[in-house]
Amino acid sequence: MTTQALHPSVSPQEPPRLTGMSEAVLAEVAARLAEVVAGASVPPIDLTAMPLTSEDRADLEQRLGRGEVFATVESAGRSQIWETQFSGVWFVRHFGENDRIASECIEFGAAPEILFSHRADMSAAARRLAAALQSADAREKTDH
Amino acid sequence: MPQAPKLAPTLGELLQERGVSRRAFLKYASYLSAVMALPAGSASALAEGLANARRQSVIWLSFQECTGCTESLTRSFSPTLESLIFDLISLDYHHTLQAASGEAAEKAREAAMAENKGKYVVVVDGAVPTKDGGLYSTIAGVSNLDMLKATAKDAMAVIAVGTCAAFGGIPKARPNPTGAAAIDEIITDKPIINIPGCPPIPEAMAGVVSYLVSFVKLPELDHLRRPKAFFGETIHDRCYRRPFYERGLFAEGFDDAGARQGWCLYKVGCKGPVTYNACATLKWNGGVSFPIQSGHGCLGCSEPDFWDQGGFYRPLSTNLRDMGPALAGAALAGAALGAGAAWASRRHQESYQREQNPNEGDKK
Amino acid sequence: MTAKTTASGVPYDAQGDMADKDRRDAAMKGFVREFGAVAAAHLEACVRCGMCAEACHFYVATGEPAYTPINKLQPFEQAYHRHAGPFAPIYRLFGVVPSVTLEKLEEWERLIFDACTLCGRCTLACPMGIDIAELIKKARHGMFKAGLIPDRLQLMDRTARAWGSPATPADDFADIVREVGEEHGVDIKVDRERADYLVTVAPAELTEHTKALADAAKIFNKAGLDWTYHSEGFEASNIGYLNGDTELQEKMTRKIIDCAVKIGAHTLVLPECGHAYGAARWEAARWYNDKLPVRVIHMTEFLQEVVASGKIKVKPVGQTASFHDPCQLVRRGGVMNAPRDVMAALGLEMRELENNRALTWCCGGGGGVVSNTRADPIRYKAFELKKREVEAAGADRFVTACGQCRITLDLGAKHTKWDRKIENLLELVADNLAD
Amino acid sequence: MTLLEFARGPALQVAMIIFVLGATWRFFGALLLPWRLAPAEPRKGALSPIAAAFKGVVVKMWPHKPFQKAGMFTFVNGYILHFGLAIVVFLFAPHILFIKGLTGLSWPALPNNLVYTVGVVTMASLVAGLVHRLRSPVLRLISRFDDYLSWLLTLLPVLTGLLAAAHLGARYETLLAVHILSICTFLIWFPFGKLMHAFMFVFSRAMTGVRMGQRGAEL
Repeated sequence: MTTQALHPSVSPQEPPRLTGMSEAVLAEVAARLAEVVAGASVPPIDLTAMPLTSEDRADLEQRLGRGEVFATVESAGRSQIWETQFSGVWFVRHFGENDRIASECIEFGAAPEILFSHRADMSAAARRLAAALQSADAREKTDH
Repeated sequence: MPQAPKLAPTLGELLQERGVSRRAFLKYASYLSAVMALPAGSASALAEGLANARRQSVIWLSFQECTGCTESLTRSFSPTLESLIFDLISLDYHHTLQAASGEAAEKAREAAMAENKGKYVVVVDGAVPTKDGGLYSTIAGVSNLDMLKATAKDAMAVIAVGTCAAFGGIPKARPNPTGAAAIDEIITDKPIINIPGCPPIPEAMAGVVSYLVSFVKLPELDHLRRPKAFFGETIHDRCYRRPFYERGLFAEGFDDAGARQGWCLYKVGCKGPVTYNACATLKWNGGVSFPIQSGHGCLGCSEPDFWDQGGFYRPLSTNLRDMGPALAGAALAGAALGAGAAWASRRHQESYQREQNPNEGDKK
Repeated sequence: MTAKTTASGVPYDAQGDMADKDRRDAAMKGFVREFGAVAAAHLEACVRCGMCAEACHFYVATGEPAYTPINKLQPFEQAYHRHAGPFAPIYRLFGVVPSVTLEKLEEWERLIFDACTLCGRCTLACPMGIDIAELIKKARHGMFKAGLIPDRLQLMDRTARAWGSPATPADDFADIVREVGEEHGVDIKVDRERADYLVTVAPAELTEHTKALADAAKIFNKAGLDWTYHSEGFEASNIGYLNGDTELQEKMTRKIIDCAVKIGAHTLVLPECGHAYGAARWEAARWYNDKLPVRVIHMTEFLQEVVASGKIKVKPVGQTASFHDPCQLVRRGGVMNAPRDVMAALGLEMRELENNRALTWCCGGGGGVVSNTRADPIRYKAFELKKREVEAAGADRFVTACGQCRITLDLGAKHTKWDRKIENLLELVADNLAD
Repeated sequence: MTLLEFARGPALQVAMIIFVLGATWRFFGALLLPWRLAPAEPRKGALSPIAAAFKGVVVKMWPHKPFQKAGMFTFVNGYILHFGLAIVVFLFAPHILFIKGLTGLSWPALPNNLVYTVGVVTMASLVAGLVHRLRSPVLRLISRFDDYLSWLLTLLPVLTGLLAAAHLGARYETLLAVHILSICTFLIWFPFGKLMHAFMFVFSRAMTGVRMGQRGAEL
């Protein structure tokens, strides 16, 4: 799976592929990271609808690089999340059907929101786990 | 927010039962906020809104149309992310999709209307014939016109899906034999959202419904009642072939060297510069491509009267009418008037001449 | 004939006792007759760029915007649009272009007569090729018909109509000429029944510069040509041409040309006069509906001919000289090299003025302006332009080939106490004939 | 009917009809007046009337030396304006397509970015021209309503065209419609004001060329 799928090449002679957009995005990333360090909470940068060429995307991804964390989330399709080589800068990529990239953004902070477990899910899980234990107990009892 | 009294479970609870985590909401929300260009950071708010919302009752009316809009919507709804849309709504009436038929179907519509009075959303695809009392299209003996009026009466909002519903579309194209009209020409006292396109982009339909469900308000609309999120920019603005336009590199035909090199399609009639839609960014068929990428100019299908804009293959800058004969006539008339004016002037001069020199006859 | 002024204080003269409306109508009718295709093409092409201002000696000398050549045409132009242009009926119907008022015509008299010498320098400057000088000449036709010309010019007009010359009655011509011949000891031919050359004269030659009559005779005799002056056609200056009196212009033109035909002349020689050349050489054919029955040349062209053909020989003068190009002869007449050829034959080393040949500055007195005393102040200012250039050229002698220019320059020199002699080419040749 | 449809449809049609009708009317109305050409014998060696007419048209393209100093701004700015307009009008791809749609004639276009630059220069030249007109006492005196209106109606299409190209101020189709409407006003005014010099200057120059050419005089 590459980002190329989003921007299939129509011709061997498209206009200059590196448009300078990646440079602009990187500058924005730097600015937001500085704000985060100063204690602010900053919104993510959404790459989905940006007029980036596939070269721009590759350039951006390559220059942000890979850091220490890589995660895959399986929920309503697959998602890939990794911390870039710059701590606090996260690359979040959601896939739709057929492994198509559905949305893509750069998030800032300790970890992207999607990695945290939601309180509602946790309480549901607690209930489920309790119920599962109860039924196991019951089975054990009947077994005796 | 229409909080139903304790009855129905929230969407969050509903999906919880099916093992769908809140991460799915968050993911869907971040996807939606991306395509709808919602303010950065609104994804979690949207996710919370969705999770706490009740299922929205939707009545889908199909009038003078080709079912292309429904096809478009359903084609995109294969499992995973976008399938959530069907979990968000309770599609209480839809010719093509509902199992019930005949009287049972009409009963379902009436029941939904009664149960959710003032809260249901009416989605319309197709234009409404208004000529001769609207007899050109009826369902179960009721004219489209009457059914629309009756159904919209107690609706919270009306969504006109597709160019036919939004602007009259092809049924309204000259000479418009059925007197086809757009929804907002008939319903004037309800909030109306137009999602034009022939067909509209599925994400636009899904996005608007989701927005409505979670925020219970209309998204920001343009002067044609189109959500700015999807119709805020032209195809041309976001077209990957735009650099060719600026550099003056144009395909002159569909099979020339320029076309093969992917040059701008302006000269072969692309209406991208005046067409507001998200095709160039969201694309079609799961992001595979869109018309310009496939080598054909934009037809401008999400714009009013796109069928009557002088031809799909005539460049945008050409005038709409054949002016040759009119201009030739004008040139002839101008020459005649000029000759007449000169003749009158000459006569003036001659009469002055005679007045001044009554004895001289033939001098110029 | 008392001087009148318009409400805005502009002096003007008016002749005859027409009612205001009749006077205005007469001007309009006079204008309308002039609007042929050529005038129309010119009037339709102006873009109001103002380039003509910088070409006009009166504007440049005074800095007065009203002297911008195209501005002098305003009533004429307005009349065109209201009475003759392609949209005239519509403009009249809806009052888009108002009628030209008498007041406006009176105000413009000064600009059309006093402040224009018809020198045509503006024509050369116009990027649209509008012949402004020609249009002003046409405008004068209407002004004359309305009796709106300076009294001084009107006076000359009446004299010319009565005498056939503004200088002297035709009856006296032969006597004057004979006297001059005796005075200078030259055999002057006059009133011969047949001759190859009919030689004509300018008013100044009958009054201040009579020597010129003898000079011409000397040269014709020396060249051994068959020539004569003639009482029936002697006056080449054409006051009708300057005043806008077409009737008189025709009369004056016919007099000399018909006389030339009558005596069987093949060539009509015009005197050293600028506008005589314009009238007889370039406009006379108007009245003959075809090419003229006789060859018409200027004295300067004649001098060139006889010098080049060797019919006369001249002694070298051996000095430096500047030449003032008379507008009607050079810029508007196309006689550019003849005077220079003759001066070269005289061994004069040319010190050209900064603006020479077609681009010369007008003397400031052409088009009747020198006779129109009302224009004296601006004429003297315009003279300064010429004076400056002559001084800058620094030549020994200052020569011209037009009696009118010479008078204007003399007046200017006198007015500014400028110690320069202005000479005529004819005289220079006559004084330096080799034996 | 949207504004753009109105502009591209009836407005443009009416404007072009008025333009053609008015221009031919004025053209013939002026040139079918009596031709009084002086039949004088031309100077020996003078140019033929056709050559003189041609010379008249060409010679007037640049001022004689004595007029260059005072007229340099007018000439240079005039050339910038006219070349700018010509480039913008005739070498911009959408315009060529418009002309092709009308006449079937077509030729290569310049890159749009270059045309935009020329458009900006043309605008600057128009503004400079107006400033010059307002500052010169001569020009103030001889200028009329026509001069200012023609200036404005020439400026507007350039301005709206640039705005449309830059998508500034409104939606593109509104800008395009306004651009076309501004061209409509230009076309409608063209036959009635000094813009007509675009056709008449040839005849004016040629006629003076013939008159002076016959005399062997300079133009």
